[in-house]
Amino acid sequence: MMTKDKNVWYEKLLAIPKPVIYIIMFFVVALPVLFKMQVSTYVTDEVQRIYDHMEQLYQYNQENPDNKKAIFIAFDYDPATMAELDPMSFATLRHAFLRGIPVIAWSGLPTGVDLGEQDMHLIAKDYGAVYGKDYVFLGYGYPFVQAIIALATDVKTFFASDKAGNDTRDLPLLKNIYNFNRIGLVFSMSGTSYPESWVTYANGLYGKMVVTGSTAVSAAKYYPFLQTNQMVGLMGGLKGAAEYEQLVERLEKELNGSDVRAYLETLYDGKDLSQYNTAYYTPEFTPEEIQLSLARRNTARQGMAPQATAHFYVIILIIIGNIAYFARMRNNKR
Amino acid sequence: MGMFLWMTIALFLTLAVFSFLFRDNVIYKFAEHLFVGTSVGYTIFVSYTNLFLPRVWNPFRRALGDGDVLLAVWLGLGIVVGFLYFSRFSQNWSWVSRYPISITVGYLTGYSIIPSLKARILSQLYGTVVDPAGDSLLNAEKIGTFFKHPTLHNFFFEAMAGPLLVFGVFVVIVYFFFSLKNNNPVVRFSRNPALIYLMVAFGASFGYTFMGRISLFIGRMNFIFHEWWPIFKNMVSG
Amino acid sequence: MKRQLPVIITFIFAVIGILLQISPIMQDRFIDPINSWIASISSFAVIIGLASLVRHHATKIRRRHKDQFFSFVTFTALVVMATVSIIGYYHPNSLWKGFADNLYRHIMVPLNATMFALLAFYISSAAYRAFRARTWLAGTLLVSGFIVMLGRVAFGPLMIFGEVTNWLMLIPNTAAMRGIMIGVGLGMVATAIKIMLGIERSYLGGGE
Amino acid sequence: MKKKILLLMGCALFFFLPFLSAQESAPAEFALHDTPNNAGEQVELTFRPLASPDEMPAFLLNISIGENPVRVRRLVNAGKLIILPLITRQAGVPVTVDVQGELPDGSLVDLGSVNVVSKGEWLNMNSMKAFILGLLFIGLIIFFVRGAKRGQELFIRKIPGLEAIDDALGRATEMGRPVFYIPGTSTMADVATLASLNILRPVARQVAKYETPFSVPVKDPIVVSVAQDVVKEAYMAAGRPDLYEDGIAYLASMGQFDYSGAVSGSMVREKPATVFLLGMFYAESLILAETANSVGAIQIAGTDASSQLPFFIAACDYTLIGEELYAASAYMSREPLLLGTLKAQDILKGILLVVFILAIILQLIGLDFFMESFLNPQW
Repeated sequence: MMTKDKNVWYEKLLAIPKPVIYIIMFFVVALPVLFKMQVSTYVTDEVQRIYDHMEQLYQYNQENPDNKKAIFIAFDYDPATMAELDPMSFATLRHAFLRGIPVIAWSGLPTGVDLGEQDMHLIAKDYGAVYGKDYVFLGYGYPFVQAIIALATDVKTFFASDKAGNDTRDLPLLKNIYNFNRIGLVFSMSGTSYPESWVTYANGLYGKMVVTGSTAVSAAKYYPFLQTNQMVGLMGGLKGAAEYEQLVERLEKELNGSDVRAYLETLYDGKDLSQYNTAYYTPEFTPEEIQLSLARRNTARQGMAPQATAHFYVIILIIIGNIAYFARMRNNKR
Repeated sequence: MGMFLWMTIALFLTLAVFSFLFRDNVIYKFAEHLFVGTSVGYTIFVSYTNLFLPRVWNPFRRALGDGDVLLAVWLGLGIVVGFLYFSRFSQNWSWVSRYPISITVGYLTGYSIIPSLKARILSQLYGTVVDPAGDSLLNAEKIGTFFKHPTLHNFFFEAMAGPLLVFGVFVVIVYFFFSLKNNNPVVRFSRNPALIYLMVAFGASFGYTFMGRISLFIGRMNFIFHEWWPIFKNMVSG
Repeated sequence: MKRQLPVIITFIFAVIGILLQISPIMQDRFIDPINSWIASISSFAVIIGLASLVRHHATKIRRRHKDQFFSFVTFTALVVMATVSIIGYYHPNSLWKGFADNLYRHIMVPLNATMFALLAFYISSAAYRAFRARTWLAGTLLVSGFIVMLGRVAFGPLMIFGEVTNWLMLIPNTAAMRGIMIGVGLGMVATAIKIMLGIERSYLGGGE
Repeated sequence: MKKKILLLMGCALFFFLPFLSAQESAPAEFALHDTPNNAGEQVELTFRPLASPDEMPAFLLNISIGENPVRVRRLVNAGKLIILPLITRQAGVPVTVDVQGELPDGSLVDLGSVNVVSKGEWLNMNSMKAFILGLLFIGLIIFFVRGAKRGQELFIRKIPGLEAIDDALGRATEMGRPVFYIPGTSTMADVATLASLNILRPVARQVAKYETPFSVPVKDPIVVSVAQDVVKEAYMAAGRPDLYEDGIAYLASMGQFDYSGAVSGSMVREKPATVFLLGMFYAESLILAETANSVGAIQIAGTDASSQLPFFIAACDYTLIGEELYAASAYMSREPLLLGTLKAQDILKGILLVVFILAIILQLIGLDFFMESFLNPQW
C-alpha cells in the first residue's frame, strides 16, 4: 500500500464531502420544481382509456339528460400514500366536474374518510359544483362487501346519512342515482389490495367497469386485470397521475379558456350563491386559494421531472465513485 | 394574513431542519427541541383521547352505569394495574412495575405465536412449493414455453423464475444455520449463492425505495415554491 | 414475589393469548376485556416515558448545561401542545380547537415531513459511499441497485432496465426476503416461547 | 389455471343453457352455510345462476337475519358463482333467504328458500397446524434447554460483526469519546427489542469497565425502564456502580421523526466513536446510520426488519442480518439456556427444510397430499 496522495484527482472524487453532495442534490431537485419543469409524458394506453370512458359517459349524459349516469370514487387510501394518490383523485374529480358528471364517493379506510371529503370539496370549489346536487360523499364504506352490495339496490338504505350528517333521502342527487344501474365507472384509488376486491365484486357481480389508481409499487400486480378487461384503466404512481392530469388540463383549457386564474377569479361572479352551503366551502376565492388551486393542477407532472433528475444525479454519483475507485486500484497495483 | 403567518412558521421550521444537513446550529437545535416538545405533548393528547377515554375510562363508567359489576371490577382492575407503573418513581418498590410489563409482554407474545407460524413460516414455505394459482413453481410447462419461444423474456420470467426462486429461498435459509460448522459441505456450497441473493435483494430494494424518498423532498420543495412563495409574492405586491 | 410472580403472570397471559388465537368463540367473548387492560397499561406507560423525558431535561437545566435554554423550549412546547389540544377536544367550536389544529398542521406536520425528507439526502450520500465495487459482493449490491435505479425512471430504449427491475424485484428479491422472513419467523416464535416458559427474562430488567 | 377452467366451464354453461333449460332445470343453485372457524358472526350464501341472462336478467334475494326486517338484494345475472357473506353478529341467529327470479318482463317467479342458524366454533381448525407446530417447537426447546443445563456442549458458529464489538468499544475508549446504544424504536413486545437488550447487557458491562461515557436514547416508555435496569445491573456486575446514573438510558422522544431528530442532534454534539443500532427500525434507520457516519463513528447495526436491512448494509460498517441478531444475543450472553433454544431452532428449521424439499419432489410427481397436509396453513 503506497502512501495516499490527497491531491490526485481520484482521491478527491472518492472523498466528495457530504455537504457538496447535499447541495447539488438540493439544486437538482429544487430547480425543476422552481422552474416548473414538466416532463411531457406520452400518454399510455391504460390512462387514455380512462379518459375515453369518461368522455363516453359525458356523451351518454348529453343524449340522456334526464337519465344521467354518475361515476363512483372510492378513496381507499390514507395520508401515508397521499402524495401519489391525491393527484389522481384531483384529476378524476376535475374531469367529472368539468363534464358535469355526478360523483358519488366514499372511503373504505377509516383514516381516509376526512381526506376524501376534503379532496372533494376542494376540487368542487374550482368548478362551483354543489354538494348534494353534483357530488355526494357518503362516509366510511364498511363492512366493505356489504357496502358494495348495497350499491346494487339502494345505497340510501346502507347509508342513512352522509359524512356531513345529511339524511341521504334529502340529497337530490341520490333521488335519481342510487345504485349501479346509473353508475358508469367505478374508481378505486388505493395503495392496498382494495382494487382487487372492487374487481371481484363490482366487476364480477355487476359487470361494472373498474378503474384503478394505485401507488407505483403495487401497480405491477394489476396489469393482469387489464389484460382480461376486468379493469378498464389503470393509473400507476405519479406517472399515471401525470398523464391523466395532462389530458384533463388540455380539456379544461379547451372548455374554460387558457387563463385559469381569470376563470377562477370570476367563477362566482353573478352566480346564485344561496345554493352553496358554506359548511362545505365558501363560494369565493382569496388570492392565496387561487395560488394553491393553480399549483394543485399539476402536482403530479411537476413531481416527475425532479424525480428523474434526482435518479440520474445519483446514478452519475455512483459512476464517478466507481471510476475513481478503479483508478486508485490501478495506480496502487503499479 | 393569519394563514400566511402560520405558513411562514412552517417554512422557517422546514428550513431549520434542512440546515442540519450542513452542520448543527442554533436554529436546528431550536426546531429539534420544539419538535420533541410538541410531539410528546401530542402523544399525551392522543393517548388520553384515543386510548384512555374510549377504551378504558368510558367503558368503565358505562359498566358502572349499567350495573355490570363484573365488567366494572375487571376494567377497574385494569386501571389499577396501569397505576402500578407509578412504582417506578420509588427506589424500593420499582419492581412492582414488572407486573404490568409482564402482562403486556406475556399477552402480546402469546398472541403472536400462531400468526407468526402461519404467516411467516407455513404460508411462505407453501407459497414456495406452488404459486397462488396452484401450479408448481418447478413447472415443466413453463420451461416448455421457453423451448417453444426461446426469448430472453421467456427464459427469465417463465422458465427460470420458479426454479431460481425455490433455490434462492433454500440457500438463504441454509445460510442462517448457526449450529453447523463452516466447513459443512451444504453450508459451504450454499454460502456464496446465498450471499449473492442477499446482496442482489438489498441492492434492488435500496434502488426501489429511492423514488419514494425523493418524493418526500419534492413535497417539501412544492410547499416552499408553490404554496408559500406565491402567497408571499401576492402579499408584497398588493 | 419480585421475580417468580411476574414470570408466572407472563405464562398465564401468554396462554390466554394462544387460546384467543385458536378459539373463535373465546376470542369473540374475551378479546375486548383483555384489550382494555392492554390499553390501560399503555396509556399509563406514557406517563412513565414523560417522567423520563422531564428528568432528562430537568437535569440539563439544573446542571446549567449550555443548552438549558432549549430544554425550556421543549417544556413549553410540550405543555402548550398538550393543554391546547385537550381543551380543544372538549370545546370543538372554540378558538382553542383552531389553535390546536394550526399547531398540528403548521408545526408538527412540516417538522415531521421535513425530517422524513432528509432521507432523500442521506440515501444519496449512502449510495455514493456504499455502491463501489470493492469486493465482488459489494459489486453485486452495486449492479442490482444501479439497474433498479435506472429501471425506475427508464424511458425509450432504456425500458429494458424496467423489465430487468421487475425481474429483480420478483425473483431474487422475493427469494432472499422470504428466506430471511422464514428464519426471522422461527426466531420470533422461539423467543416468544422462551418468554412464555420463563427462560428469557431480560424484559423484566436486572435485579434479583 | 383453476380459474381458467372455471371460466371455461362458465362459458360452456352459458352457451349450452338454452338447450338445458328445455329440460326444465332450476334457474339457479343456491345454498346457505354457516361459515366455519368463526364465532358465528356470519353465514355464507353461495349462489350460482344457471338460467341465461336473457331468460332471467336478475334475481331478488329476500334476506331475513334474526329479528331484523327483511332486506331485498338484487343480483344481476352475470352467470358466475357468487359467495355472499351475511353478517349475523352473533351465534344462534336464524337466517332465511327467499330467492325470486326476475323475468325480462319484470314479473317474479319464486325459486324457493334456504335457511340456516349461525353457530360458533370453539376451535379454529385453520390455526391447528400452526398450533401443533408450536407444540413441537416447545417440546424441542425444553429438550435442548435441559441438555444445555446438564452441561452439554453446544456449538455455534462465529457471527461476523460480533468480534468487531470489542474493537469498537476499545476504539471509543482510546479516543475518549462516548458510545451510543440505540435499542431500536419499537416496543417491549417486539422480539428484536428483547434481543437488543440482551446484547446491551455485555456491552454496558464492557463500557463500565473501560469507563467510557455511555448513552442509551430510547423511544418507547416501557423499554426505557427496562433498559435502565439492564444498564444498572451491568454497571454493578462490572464493579462500577459509582459510574451509573439513571440518565444513561433516557427517553429521547416518543414519535418516530422527533426521536431521530433528537438522537441525530445529540450524536452531532457529543460525537460518539461507536454507535450501536440494534433492534427493530423503521424509516428512521438511515437517518441514524448516516448521521453516525458523518461524525466518524463506527456503526454496528442489526435488525430483523427486512425493509431496513438494505440501508444498514449500505451505510453501516457491520450489519447483523435478520436472525443473526437473535443468534448474537445468545452468542454474546453465552447463557446455556439461550444457546439451547438456538439449537432447537436450527433443528426445527432443518425439519421444515426437509419437509419443504419432500413437498416439492412429491408435488412434482403429482402427490399433492403431502404439501397440502404439512405446509398448507389451512386445515
